[in-house]
Amino acid sequence: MLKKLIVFLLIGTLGYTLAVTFSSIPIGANRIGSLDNPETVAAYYLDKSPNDLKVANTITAVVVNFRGFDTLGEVSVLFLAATGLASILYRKEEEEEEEENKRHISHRLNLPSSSLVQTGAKILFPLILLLGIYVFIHGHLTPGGGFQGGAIIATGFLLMLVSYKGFKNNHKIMVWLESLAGLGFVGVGLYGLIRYGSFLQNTGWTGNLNDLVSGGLIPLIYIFVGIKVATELTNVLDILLNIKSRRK
Amino acid sequence: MEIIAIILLILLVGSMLTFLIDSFSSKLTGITAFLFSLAASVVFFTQIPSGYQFKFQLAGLDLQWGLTDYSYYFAYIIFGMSVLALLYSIKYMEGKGRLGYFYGSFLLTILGMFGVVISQDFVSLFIFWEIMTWASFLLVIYNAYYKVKTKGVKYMIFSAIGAYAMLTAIVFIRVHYDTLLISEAIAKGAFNFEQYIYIPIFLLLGFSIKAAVMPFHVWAPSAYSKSPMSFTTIFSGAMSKMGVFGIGLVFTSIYLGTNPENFYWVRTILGWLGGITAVMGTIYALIQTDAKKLLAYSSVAQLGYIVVGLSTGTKLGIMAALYLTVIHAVFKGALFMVAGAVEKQAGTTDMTKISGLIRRMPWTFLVALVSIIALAGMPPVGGFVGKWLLYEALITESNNYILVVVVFFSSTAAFLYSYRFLYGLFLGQEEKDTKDVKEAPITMLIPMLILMIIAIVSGAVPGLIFEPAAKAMEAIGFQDVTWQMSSLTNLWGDTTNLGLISMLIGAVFVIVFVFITLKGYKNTKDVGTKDISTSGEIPKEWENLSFQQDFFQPFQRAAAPLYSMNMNKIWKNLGENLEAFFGFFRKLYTGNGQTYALYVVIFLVVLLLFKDVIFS
Amino acid sequence: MVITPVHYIVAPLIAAFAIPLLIKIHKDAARIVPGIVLFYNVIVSLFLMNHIAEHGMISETLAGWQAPWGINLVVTPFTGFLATMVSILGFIIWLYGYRFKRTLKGGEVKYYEILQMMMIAGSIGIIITGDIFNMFVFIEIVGISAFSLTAFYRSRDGAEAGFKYLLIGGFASAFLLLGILIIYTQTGTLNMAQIAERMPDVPQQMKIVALIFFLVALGIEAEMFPLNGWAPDAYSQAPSPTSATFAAVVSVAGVYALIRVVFTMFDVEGVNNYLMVMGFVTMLIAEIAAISQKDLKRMLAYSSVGQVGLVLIAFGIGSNLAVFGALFLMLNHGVIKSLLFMAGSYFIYNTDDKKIKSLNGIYKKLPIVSFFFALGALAIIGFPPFSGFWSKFYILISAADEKYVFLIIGILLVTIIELTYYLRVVGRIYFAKQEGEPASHKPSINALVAMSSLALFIIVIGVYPDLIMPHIQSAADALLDKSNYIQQILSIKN
Amino acid sequence: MALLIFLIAMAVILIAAAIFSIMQKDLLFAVLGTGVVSLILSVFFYILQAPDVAITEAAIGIALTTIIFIITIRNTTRDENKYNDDHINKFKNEKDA
Amino acid sequence: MMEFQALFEQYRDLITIAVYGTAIALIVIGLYAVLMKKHLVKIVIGLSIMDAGIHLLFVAIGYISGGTAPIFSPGNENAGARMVDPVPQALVLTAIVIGFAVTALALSLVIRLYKHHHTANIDQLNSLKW
Repeated sequence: MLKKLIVFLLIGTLGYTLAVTFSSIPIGANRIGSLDNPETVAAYYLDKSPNDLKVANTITAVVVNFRGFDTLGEVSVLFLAATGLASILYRKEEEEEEEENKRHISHRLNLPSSSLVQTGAKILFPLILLLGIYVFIHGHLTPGGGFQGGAIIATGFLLMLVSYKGFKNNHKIMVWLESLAGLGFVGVGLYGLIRYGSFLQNTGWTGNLNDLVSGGLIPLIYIFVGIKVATELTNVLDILLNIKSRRK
Repeated sequence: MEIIAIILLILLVGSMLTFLIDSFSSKLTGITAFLFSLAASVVFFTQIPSGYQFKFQLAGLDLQWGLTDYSYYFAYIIFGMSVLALLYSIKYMEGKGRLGYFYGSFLLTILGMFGVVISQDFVSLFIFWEIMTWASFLLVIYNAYYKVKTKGVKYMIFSAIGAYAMLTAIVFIRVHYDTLLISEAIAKGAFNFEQYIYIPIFLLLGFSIKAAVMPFHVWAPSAYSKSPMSFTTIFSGAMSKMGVFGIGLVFTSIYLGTNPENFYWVRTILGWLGGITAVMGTIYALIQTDAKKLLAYSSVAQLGYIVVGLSTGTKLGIMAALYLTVIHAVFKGALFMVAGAVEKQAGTTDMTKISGLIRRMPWTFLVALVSIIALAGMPPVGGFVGKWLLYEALITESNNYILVVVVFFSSTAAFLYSYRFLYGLFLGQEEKDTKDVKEAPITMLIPMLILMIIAIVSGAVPGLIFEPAAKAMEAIGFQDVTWQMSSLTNLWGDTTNLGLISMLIGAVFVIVFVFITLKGYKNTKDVGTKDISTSGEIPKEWENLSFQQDFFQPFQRAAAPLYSMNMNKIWKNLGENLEAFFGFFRKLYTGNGQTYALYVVIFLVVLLLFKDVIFS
Repeated sequence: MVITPVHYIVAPLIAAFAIPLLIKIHKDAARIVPGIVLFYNVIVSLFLMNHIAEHGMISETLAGWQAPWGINLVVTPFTGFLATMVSILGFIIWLYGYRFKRTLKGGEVKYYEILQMMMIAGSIGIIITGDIFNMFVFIEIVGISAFSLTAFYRSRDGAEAGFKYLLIGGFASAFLLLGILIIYTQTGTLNMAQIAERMPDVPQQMKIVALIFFLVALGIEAEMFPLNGWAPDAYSQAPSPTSATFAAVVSVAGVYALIRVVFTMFDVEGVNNYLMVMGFVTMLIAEIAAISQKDLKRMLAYSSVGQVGLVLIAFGIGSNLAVFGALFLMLNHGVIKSLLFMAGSYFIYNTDDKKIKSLNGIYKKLPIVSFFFALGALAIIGFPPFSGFWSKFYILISAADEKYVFLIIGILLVTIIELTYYLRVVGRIYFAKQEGEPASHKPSINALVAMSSLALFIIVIGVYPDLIMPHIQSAADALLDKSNYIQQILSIKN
Repeated sequence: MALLIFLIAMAVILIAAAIFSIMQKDLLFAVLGTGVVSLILSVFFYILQAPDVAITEAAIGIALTTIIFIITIRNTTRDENKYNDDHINKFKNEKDA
Repeated sequence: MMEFQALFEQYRDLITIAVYGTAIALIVIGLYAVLMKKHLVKIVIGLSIMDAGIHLLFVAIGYISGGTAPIFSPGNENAGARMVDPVPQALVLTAIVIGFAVTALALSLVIRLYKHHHTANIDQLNSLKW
């Protein structure tokens, strides 16, 4: 009880301090400043994104180009999380097989799935896949992009994994896609480094604002990011769904 | 390359080489180590003159090595004792394991000690001091660890306290006086107990721990007695003198100031600490049944005399201290070698288990006899001269009569344990199980005999030691020490003819001792020490009825209050309480992740609450 | 310039993404490729150090946008020094672990090596980045790898340690985000140099709140008490090369982040005292806790935390000399603690028990490893003539310059505690009665090479510190010369 | 005006859902509560002119996070007050039967 | 959405309080769960709620009165001056993905812990201590 009191006091104080602090940072105030002579990064980005990069979605421009290195890091975080997850939940293959033989039951998580669900999933899956691909291909034009598209695709795989007992990802293709997407991202970056002397630098050719093919290498990077995110997330789900959890 | 670096290199290479040789042939290690130390000594004594200096820069600091007459004096002790001890070790260590380790550390210790005396700046002094400390630590724990686990660590902890006290002083000398050279610091008055009083106090603490002054002496007896005897020779003979070296180097100079009476309290405190050390060391030595322990406590007591001598701050007193430094190294080295020989030949040094070795080890006995005479401060052997000078300094020059009484009491009591040592090991009835003990091998005897001869000669012709000692005193600022081959002039100009006094009194004692010896040698009746069948009681098997048990029982009863004041226990309690106290803080790491998270939030909130206090 | 700082990050990333493919070609690829990459990083380091020695600091623009607008990677003598140290130690740790992990199955090796390599690469990223949010991303890279590696062994309580680490690490990232957010609203930029430039205009109250969030978040990474509950658990449960990496690489990066934020970004009074006090408390509590540990790695872990506390004290003193000492100590700590973990790992490997009491007399089984351990123990306590002495000496001198008498006495008393427990272990290794079977696992040749190179460093630098001191000195100068940092970064044009 | 009420209501529901999800003893419902939190959060993001973030939060927060929570619950315990695996055994027995 | 912008102009304070209040409430609620709840899954839920609150704070701070989403869609090409701050949104995008990665890892650790210690109570996970 005492602990509860202390915790309440603590979080109360913390909340109060946060409230006091943020109350002097009003929402809606324009902190960007003038775009013509940018003082803040935001103004600079809003100025350069449509004019130099010809990318309509400024956020995409920021995520992929201005702060593309962050995104590279972020993709690696996801990759490392998948790797870490695999290493934590890894089981030696023999052990797995042995158990499989002994028990003859697959213990993968089975959410209740009727044939209705299965049929629905079958129909939805390509649509979701398509939606995801659309989202990341249009990342530089409309809201959305690699992460969103990748996550949507992963949701599609999740649907299939959950509704079909026997559904197995084609691991080989997944591994290839995963690696190649990552290498592609880095490769585009290296192209910038070699060609222009700056890692991830965009090409000089950028097209017109709001064209599908515009923004130089930005859509290409976002496609790689999309594939990478999709495969990593699917990987994570696949590992988690395949846990043979029950102890003997 | 500088010649001084070559000497250090010889010792270093020797250390590594012996370490490596051990894996090929453990017999060669001892000889190799001996040869290397001999080589180093030869190079040193032939190539390096006094007054040599070598300046260089390391780590952005100006360092300086060199030799004054004062450090030369100590270098004599170091190299002389090392060569003899290593010669002695060859046979003594035979058959024991890990010889490479032993000799490697031994040579490193020598390197450290040599480095200490050649250092003319505080940084190298500290570096070599630490090398000496940890190398000797390795030797202290050489014997089976599980017995000396606490002892070895105790030695190291005390040494570290001392060393770090020194380090604190050193960094503050650098800040306040902007120098790291010892001579400059002295010239600028860094040790005057005037301005930054913690500097000399910390430095003094560091040196006096190494010299095993009360109340920091507790590491010494166990460390001395538990290390291999051939090393204790060096340990007690030379290494503990490094503390004396430091005190002499740094503190005697303050007495030379314009008004020495200002620091009267320092001298008094130091003197009393030395005096108490002498008394306590002696008293504890009395009740030991192990000869090694007895000698160890006796070493503590002897260092007490030296500190008393230093504390007087007069010419005679410092001369006494320096003289005692050498002579103590000589006779205590010899005695530890004797103990080692007995241990090697008879298997133990427990005086309740063996006795009457005189017939089995006559040469060893002879060395023991002469050394004990020196230890007790009786003429004609060198110990007497030192003691005389000390008394004279105390009485005539510093008028500290109470201290005289204390020192006198302690030297008198020293007779008791000297007698016990001699009687317990060599005289008395012969035990049955020591019947086939043999005399020590020749390579062990030679160093013992050499030391014995030095002890005798220095008693007869004290001038041999006065000469370098007087030079050494000049080097630390005491000019015009008048001495002759057998006499010394005191403050009032009175000349004391020590040689003559020594001879006269000596003649009497020699007669007495020869008598005792002959009596002891002549066996009257072959009754074992534990044979008390005549008294009508049937002793149990485990009852140790040796006469060495409760040897000084009446005396012990008289001094009982002193024994209960056990410094060791105090330190031990302190340590245990500290650990228990630490355990409390350790419990902060509860192992519960949530608690850790709570700590984080508490810390955050505390920072947020007191943000205006912490960050202005 | 052929080699640019971005190679530090790109090379490991390519390797990490490609290893799943390469492993199909050759099954040892997972083991070898990280070594090649880490060695390449060493080359990059040396090249860059050489370059900045001639041409001054590098601020590499990424994606073609110059410094305040895009992300930039900065190699000053300071960051270059730390990056060099981290990459060299990373390579040595890889070398050590190369055959040690031979017992693992193929798949596990893949995971282990990728995570380990990325942890080192992420640490370098933290050090060289000039952008505060980018630093957050790298901290997360290091964090994710570290959580996973802590839980790597299933036979230990790794998952427990990993979960605690993750819980506290989650707090760290949350608070870091809050701090970044507040700073962003006040300055409108994420570039650290520009933030520093604009910091004087930020209202005091905002500045302090943001600073506190940074201090707590980065204090967690830097293992500051009372934020370091995770550290002993994580160190003790992780595979030994990883523990060495935690001590030599990750904590260095954590301290760097803290120092960069405190020294460069903010200009708040009192933070030096805060660092000093918290550093001292950290050191004291950690060493006190270490003295009664029964588990060897846990003891080493607490000792690491204690060393970091000493580093923080030195940074808190803040003078040029103190920073010099702190950097020297960071280097020494990295080297020596790696050596101790490496040697300790072989003890554990041979005893199948992490308890200190099972080390009795292991000297006979593993003479060389024992020697290295003893050397490391003496060096970390600060005995001359080993490298640890000089760093401690300079820290003490700098403290004395500022007349912190009690601080000096405190540091030395804590050192005595440290000495006590290290010597107990060394004593056991060499002198306790031996029980049990002779050695079954002799150290492999690569591990010996790794350990001897570290030992050589300890001795050589101990005897002749001038070899490394100019580099550390210029690193310290670079850290303290804040205005030059700001000016250089904001003025470098493409 | 209607929007304002909608907004306030959203905020209230959001907080309520968050409190529900940490107070609910049945972890499955608690997780669904976090799903609701994510859902409303993405609406907030949308209102605050951040469609990109809204889509991300919708895809990741609602779908993926919820499903991995559910997987975890199925692998551990569903009742917050039961920390051991009694009920899993029961669950398994049912399934095996 | 124009409607919201008008509304925001009118009820600026109220909306500020509502949004900030929600965000801070989420942070505090999440923190409470992390500090008080014993079940590991609940703790992870707490962490993710806390993250959600911080993300909301980011997006709220990026909002600019009268601004539109920072997308130069056709017909909106020169509206740069009337757009909300894109930077916090980009940062949140990164933070959300990272948060997901951390959550996934945390949950996998929970599963491992449960297999290893057969408990999901954080109080019982203290085999490593002192």
